[in-house]
Amino acid sequence: MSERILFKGVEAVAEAAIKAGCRYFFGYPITPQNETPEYMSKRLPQVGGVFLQGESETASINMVMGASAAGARVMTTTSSPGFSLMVEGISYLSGMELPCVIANIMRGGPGLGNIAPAQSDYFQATKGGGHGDYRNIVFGPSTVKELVDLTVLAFDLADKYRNPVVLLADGALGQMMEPVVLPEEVKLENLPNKPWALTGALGREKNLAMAFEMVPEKLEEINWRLQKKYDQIIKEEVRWEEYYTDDAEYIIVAFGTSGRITKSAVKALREEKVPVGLVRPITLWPFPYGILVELVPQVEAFLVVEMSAGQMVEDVRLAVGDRRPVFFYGRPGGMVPTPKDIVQKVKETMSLLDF
Amino acid sequence: MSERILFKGVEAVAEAAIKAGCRYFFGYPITPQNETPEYMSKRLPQVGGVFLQGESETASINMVMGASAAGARVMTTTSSPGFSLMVEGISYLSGMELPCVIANIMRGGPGLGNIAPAQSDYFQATKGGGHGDYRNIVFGPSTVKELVDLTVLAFDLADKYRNPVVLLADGALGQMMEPVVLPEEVKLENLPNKPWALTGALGREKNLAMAFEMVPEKLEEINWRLQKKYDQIIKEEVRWEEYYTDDAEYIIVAFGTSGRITKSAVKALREEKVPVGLVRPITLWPFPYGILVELVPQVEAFLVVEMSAGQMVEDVRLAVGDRRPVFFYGRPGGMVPTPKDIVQKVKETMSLLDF
Amino acid sequence: MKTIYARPVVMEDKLTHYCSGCHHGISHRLVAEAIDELGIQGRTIGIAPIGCAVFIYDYFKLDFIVAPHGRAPATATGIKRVFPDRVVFTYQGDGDLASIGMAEIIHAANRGENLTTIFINNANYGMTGGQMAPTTLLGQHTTTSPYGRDVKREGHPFHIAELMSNFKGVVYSARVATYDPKTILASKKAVKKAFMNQLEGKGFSIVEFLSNCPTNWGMSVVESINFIKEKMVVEFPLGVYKGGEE
Amino acid sequence: MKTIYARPVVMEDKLTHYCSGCHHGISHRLVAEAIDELGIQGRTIGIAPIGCAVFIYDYFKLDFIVAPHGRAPATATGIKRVFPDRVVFTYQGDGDLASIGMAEIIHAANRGENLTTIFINNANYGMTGGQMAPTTLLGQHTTTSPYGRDVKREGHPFHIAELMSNFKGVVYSARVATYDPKTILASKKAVKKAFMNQLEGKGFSIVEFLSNCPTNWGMSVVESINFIKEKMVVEFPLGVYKGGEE
Amino acid sequence: MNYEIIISGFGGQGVLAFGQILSYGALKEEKYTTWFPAYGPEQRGGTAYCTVVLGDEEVASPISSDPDVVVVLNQPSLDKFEPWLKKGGLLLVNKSLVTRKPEREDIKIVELDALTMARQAGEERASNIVLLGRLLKELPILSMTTVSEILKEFFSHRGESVVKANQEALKLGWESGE
Amino acid sequence: MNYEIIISGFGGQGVLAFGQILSYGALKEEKYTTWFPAYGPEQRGGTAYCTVVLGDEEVASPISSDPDVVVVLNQPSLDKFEPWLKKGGLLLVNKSLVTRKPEREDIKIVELDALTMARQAGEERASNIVLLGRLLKELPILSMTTVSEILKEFFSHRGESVVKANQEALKLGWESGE
Amino acid sequence: MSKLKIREEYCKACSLCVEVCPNSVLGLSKDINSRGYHPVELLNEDGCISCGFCYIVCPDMVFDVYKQEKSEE
Amino acid sequence: MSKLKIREEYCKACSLCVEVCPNSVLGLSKDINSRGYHPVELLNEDGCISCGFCYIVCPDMVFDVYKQEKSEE
Ligand SMILES: Cc1ncc(C[n+]2csc(CCOP(=O)(O)OP(=O)(O)O)c2C)c(N)n1
Ligand SMILES: Cc1ncc(C[n+]2csc(CCOP(=O)(O)OP(=O)(O)O)c2C)c(N)n1
Ligand code: SF4
Ligand code: SF4
Ligand code: SF4
Ligand code: SF4
Ligand code: SF4
Ligand code: SF4
Ligand SMILES: [Mg+2]
Ligand SMILES: [Mg+2]
Repeated sequence: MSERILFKGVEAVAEAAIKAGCRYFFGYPITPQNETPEYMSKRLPQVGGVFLQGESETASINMVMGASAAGARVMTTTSSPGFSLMVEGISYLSGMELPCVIANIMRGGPGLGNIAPAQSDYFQATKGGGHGDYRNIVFGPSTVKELVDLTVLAFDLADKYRNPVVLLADGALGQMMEPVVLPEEVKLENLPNKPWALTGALGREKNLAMAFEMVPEKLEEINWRLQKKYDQIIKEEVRWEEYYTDDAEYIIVAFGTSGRITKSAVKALREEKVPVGLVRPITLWPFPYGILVELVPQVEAFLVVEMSAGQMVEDVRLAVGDRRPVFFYGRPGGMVPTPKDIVQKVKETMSLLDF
Repeated sequence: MSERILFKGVEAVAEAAIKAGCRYFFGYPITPQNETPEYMSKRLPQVGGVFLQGESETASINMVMGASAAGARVMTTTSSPGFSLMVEGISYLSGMELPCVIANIMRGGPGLGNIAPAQSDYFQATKGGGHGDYRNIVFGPSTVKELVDLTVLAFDLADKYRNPVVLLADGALGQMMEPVVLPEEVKLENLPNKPWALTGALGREKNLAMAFEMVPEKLEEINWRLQKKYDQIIKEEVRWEEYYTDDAEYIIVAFGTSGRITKSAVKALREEKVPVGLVRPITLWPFPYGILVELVPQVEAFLVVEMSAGQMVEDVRLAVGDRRPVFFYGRPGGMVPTPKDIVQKVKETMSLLDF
Repeated sequence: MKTIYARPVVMEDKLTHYCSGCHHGISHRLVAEAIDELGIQGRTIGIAPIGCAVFIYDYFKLDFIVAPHGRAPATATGIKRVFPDRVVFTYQGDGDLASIGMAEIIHAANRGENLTTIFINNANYGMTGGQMAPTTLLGQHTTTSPYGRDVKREGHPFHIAELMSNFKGVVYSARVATYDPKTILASKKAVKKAFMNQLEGKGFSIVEFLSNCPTNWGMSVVESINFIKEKMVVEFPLGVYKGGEE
Repeated sequence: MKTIYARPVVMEDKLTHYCSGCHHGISHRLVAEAIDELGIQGRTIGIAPIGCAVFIYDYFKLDFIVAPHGRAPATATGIKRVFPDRVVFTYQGDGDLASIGMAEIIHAANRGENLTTIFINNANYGMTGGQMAPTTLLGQHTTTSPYGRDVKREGHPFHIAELMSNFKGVVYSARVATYDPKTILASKKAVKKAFMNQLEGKGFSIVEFLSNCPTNWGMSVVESINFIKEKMVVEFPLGVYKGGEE
Repeated sequence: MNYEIIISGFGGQGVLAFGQILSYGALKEEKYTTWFPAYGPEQRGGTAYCTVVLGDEEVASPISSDPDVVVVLNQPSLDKFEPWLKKGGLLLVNKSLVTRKPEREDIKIVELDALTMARQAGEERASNIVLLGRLLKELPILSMTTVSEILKEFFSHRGESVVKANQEALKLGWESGE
Repeated sequence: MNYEIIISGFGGQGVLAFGQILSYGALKEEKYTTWFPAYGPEQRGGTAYCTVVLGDEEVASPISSDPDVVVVLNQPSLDKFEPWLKKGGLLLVNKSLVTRKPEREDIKIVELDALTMARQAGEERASNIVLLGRLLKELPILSMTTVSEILKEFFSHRGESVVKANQEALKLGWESGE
Repeated sequence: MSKLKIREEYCKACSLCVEVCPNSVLGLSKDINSRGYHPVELLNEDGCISCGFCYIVCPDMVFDVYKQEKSEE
Repeated sequence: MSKLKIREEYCKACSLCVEVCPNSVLGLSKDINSRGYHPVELLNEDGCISCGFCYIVCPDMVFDVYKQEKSEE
């Protein structure tokens, strides 16, 4: 086993990317993720890579597009307003089927908002911030360790499916330090072959990267092909963690930072013999509807905890329907719920149900 | 009654805006809505207004922000990729509570896609293309007449709620011509008073327009205030049309162009005594969940028809839950379903159900 | 028989979609001739703009990417940083480069990205039906300047070749035209130079073409050529603004 | 006792959030003095940037809007087009104006929008912790140019005052500094001129301030002032680049 | 009842104008109507077409997959739209640019040498209007007076002689069915 | 068992470093740990604080509303965090910059004139480390050896004398509890 | 073999070549190509001096131009 | 009334005024303001010539500067 190192989230994501073979980074400063580009600006030149600060998030995502089209593993990171500036590019990247990894270290919104941790870009990441029928794989890491692991996986899945992958974390995870074990660095020569890449059409047919088809019949076909890919991803890539769900009669659903905080709440409640459990979606898209559906029979109620005014709760409602009450506890604007807050909310809602 | 005039959708929206007192237009060309800025560039100077072609959609939405902050009725129009470039600004506008009207005349996506009619920006418009917890009122007009009426209403509601309002139409509605009766032109002096506007702090406390609050506790409060406003809008502004729903045992849900096409399908099916009906959401946000819930008991199944790979269908499923099957018929990439297509889909799905 | 002129090898044998008499086709061919003559077909990568030339990928036997409107220089930067030894060029219209893409072109130029940019100034937005461009002449009527471009409302036309020559990262900036054999042959030299600079690792090169758009100008092809000769050249003088020495 | 200097009336009586010795405060005061002296407090509207000066709205008794990062010139345009008789100004940092907002500032300038822009060049991104800006000097170490800005990778520093002077719509473009009483008094004239031009309906005016950022430069206040005097002024010569005559 | 009419031909043959004239006529006669162009890539160079619905019912679908009338001005249009025509519908063919005979037997077919008739009316470009005249003769969708007035408004900016020629073309078309 | 520790003071008093040193120590002792700073607007000028969780269980919540230990280096911190402390928890107070006495009676309170002791150790800025030393004495969360080594790594870039002074401060803090 | 190879199908009848030909040996044909244009034609083979102006100005790459080698004369 | 009004609470002790004062009559106080800074103080009222340099360079608008009117002298 490799060494454990204490790492800040936003630096760990950078080092993990390098371990995954990422050699190109284009991004624009924004709190609370400045340490990622800063780290990359130091490290990439050391490993023969390129760090370039784009003149904006718009430029950065389009630089990512170029590097990805050239076949490289490439990444950008940003925070909420910056992600909004990238959605045109992300729609293009998705349509072009270009792999890349984009981290959004979310902060309070809307607008300039503030720099405190938030989860209010869930809709934007999972339902299409950009235009058109596209989907990105969206991970919701909850610890620095998981952030590292998912970063590596993100690069692999991006290449596998030729699709952008979004790491949807928040300022709390970004700014915290935790011990991690870094993965082995992949050998660049072992990275997937990309026959579609733009390398210069030497001795082969030309390659085109575009999200463009004037003939509706053909663009429809392209869209159905994309949808088929998305269906495959739904089938194969759904990930979640269960915590005390076995005998739970009350399920909390929460991801990322609020997910791990909820764990403490569940532990505390279990100590009081309250039969709660946690489902923590790891992939936010594809969303783990299935496990929630499975749990419905054994469960009296669901509670969704988000650092937002309520977004993922829609997906939980989609899974649960009207078969069980779905409560919501949200803290928008950069507030982080405490385990105590959550415990209280659970008790409150349980009392409504005569638990 | 005023005169009926034959109007192209994308020109009608412009003239309706002028009738509603809009004197400022900032926008960037993009097919299939070029006629709107073109029309405005001709007409606005005639009525003492200002047309300015922004250097981009990004600039345009920020010009809109300025004019709106100054208290003017102001509008921009665009199509899908352009809307993506506006979402940062829209998140700001929403957070600042600045009224404005934004039309997205949707085209095939993702990416550059094509210029044919589509409805695949439903998620983007209704669930937040931008970051943070915000909502815009979203209208889905289906005829040029309705486009005119909703444009006027859009300006009124924007001012009433101090919120951006989105007109979500598609290239088909934009490019078609239909007779309309234009509303009376409002007198500018009768427009709502805006004490919050930036006019120069002469003899009063200064006014600030911003979507910014560093202290999480305060930003949370702002967010809950916004949510309260959204709740009020949900209570007061949901709009939809019902067509043959009274005795329907099978309900099709479709909006905008696919909504009106579905009407023809319903008519045809009714002629064959098939008991179908149509619910056509007019506000896409707030979505008319209520009517669908009400219809569940009388209905065997729902079918959602969209010019996309399936987006509004999620909202229908949210309303219907698992109580009834919700089928989907979609045409992404710029394809327009015909009444015949829809009739066939209805029959197909009915046969599954042993209707 | 000796071949004097033949369709460039790097071009596909295809009918273009351009309107009759549109100069985009000439600029395409000049790019193709440069690629042929420099023998760089197998290592050249193009970035298509959003504009009438969006289909350029269809006419060249080259790898191509269609970048979002205005962002070609950023996309090109991404490719070039991965493959410093490939030849990367953007081909952009005046709406694409000088309006929505202003930040991207200026920053790529200022960074001295080792790229070549072909810039088509046809004083309007061709693809979307003739709206005003940053390069539209004062008084020129377009579909969004129906009363003529007014300096008070829209300012003066942008002079890209001159603007670019301000940046130290730019090694070559020239404005050319293609309205007769002489100007076309001069343009050819400029294009070749712009590619050669890249091969020599010198930095950013740009060639601005004064181009026509008979369709949206509402002119015959001949009238459109006269418009360039009589009006555009006056506002936008031809010449090498940077890097002409040697 | 006669009042020689007093806190400008248009300023709120408030402690600023700026770091000790940061020149942003001086620039603020110069703007305030111009507004006081021109008697335009009741009809002036400000656009705050995203950057350390985002809080500027807190320090002035003026209507203010906080525009998205870099978009202040577009927002200002929107306001000014509604109220041509109000005085509208933007106050922007070098990340805001010269990086992400390059397209907006250039287009506003080229249109000759009748606006005033105060541009704070402190050679880095102050608010986000000292990253490289387009104006960062060659060799300067920042958190995203840890090995020093390299002309090969990042190009030369941007010269905004010079660049702006290229546009016909710009009537005034000057670069000033605030490192001693003399430069401050000269700056004051420049700021006033930039506002007077607007009052006279002349067009776009911009004043570039060479400013310090002791915090992120990792310097004492005195060192930061020496850096401006010894390094920045050499790269960015002070002076009036346009509109200095009369 | 509503009529659903598809008009199709090369860009430049005036198929969009044909449709607009119908819609303006409907407006004048206080009917409901929708004019819907195929504005896609077909526009440049290739085949252009539009759908007009008009009649006394509010228009639901602006497009049709089984129109009552199809007017084709060139060969590709015949190939594309002949199969769409509703049983018993009317197919109006511009023989001048169509090389083959229509194949269906369950429809009414009218073929016209519209180009020759247009020349006869003094305006080469008025083939579309010739066909329009014949359409009015075949089906009572609008009155000749209405359409004649519309032509006047529609072409007035191109001068009186063009208006006259088009009105003549309309008449020739009508009379060809007598 | 895990300890949840909040350290709070002015920016510049080394509260973030205090926490990091704990976390590095935990790492060295192969414990689980999380260091979480309040990185909001408090950073500039105002009060800064961080939460450290460490122990032998995987860390769930990185924040705590009822910490086991609260270390306060200035008055506002005492006001803010005294009420949070878990019943029976440890409140460590830097008397040098705190003007009032803690009020709760259900907790253990340790007050230290950390500034004076830091000066004594030869490094004015080492108040935080003095408090750290005492914390280790009060609770067996980490060994002195571990932390002493961490200090060496942590301050090595500032020279040996700074390291030594901090190690001394640590010791003085520890000894103050003997 | 002719001095000009003419890709008639690509010609859009813009006349640029016709106007520029120094010997006026090009004209537009009465025929129509499949895109509906009257394509260019070489009216007088002998008059063509293989100067290539037509190639140079043609936006549609309709021409290849050949010259009789000395030996062929 | 003093020649200087000093808003001590606003002072951030940057010393810019101290360095620029031609008569060196400004210094930083031993006291601490509520933001933790040693604020500026006028060490010698008489030495102040009301030149205003301190006002001019102060980024925090700490000063107002007054001058004795002739009549007051
Ligand atoms: C983000 C975005 N905005 C707008 C458009 C629509 N659009 C397509 S091409 C174009 C302008 C084309 O003009 P130009 O760049 O001058 O090229 P030309 O056609 O004149 O050669 C525009 C605005 C788009 N595709 N994407
Ligand atoms: C779209 C977007 N991108 C990035 C940021 C983060 N951000 C805030 S201020 C700033 C740069 C500030 O630098 P500058 O404009 O030079 O102002 P200074 O603080 O140096 O005065 C950045 C990148 C943001 N708020 N929004
Ligand atoms: S629209 Fe203009 S620029 Fe585009 S192909 Fe036609 S003539 Fe050329
Ligand atoms: S970070 Fe720099 S620019 Fe910002 S307030 Fe501090 S010194 Fe001034
Ligand atoms: S080669 Fe010269 S002479 Fe011959 S046809 Fe062409 S232009 Fe005319
Ligand atoms: S220049 Fe080319 S396209 Fe034009 S007429 Fe001549 S051959 Fe045809
Ligand atoms: S006014 Fe002049 S002399 Fe008096 S304290 Fe200020 S700088 Fe010194
Ligand atoms: S210049 Fe101002 S802030 Fe600085 S020390 Fe003097 S009074 Fe204080
Ligand atoms: Mg153009
Ligand atoms: Mg700066």
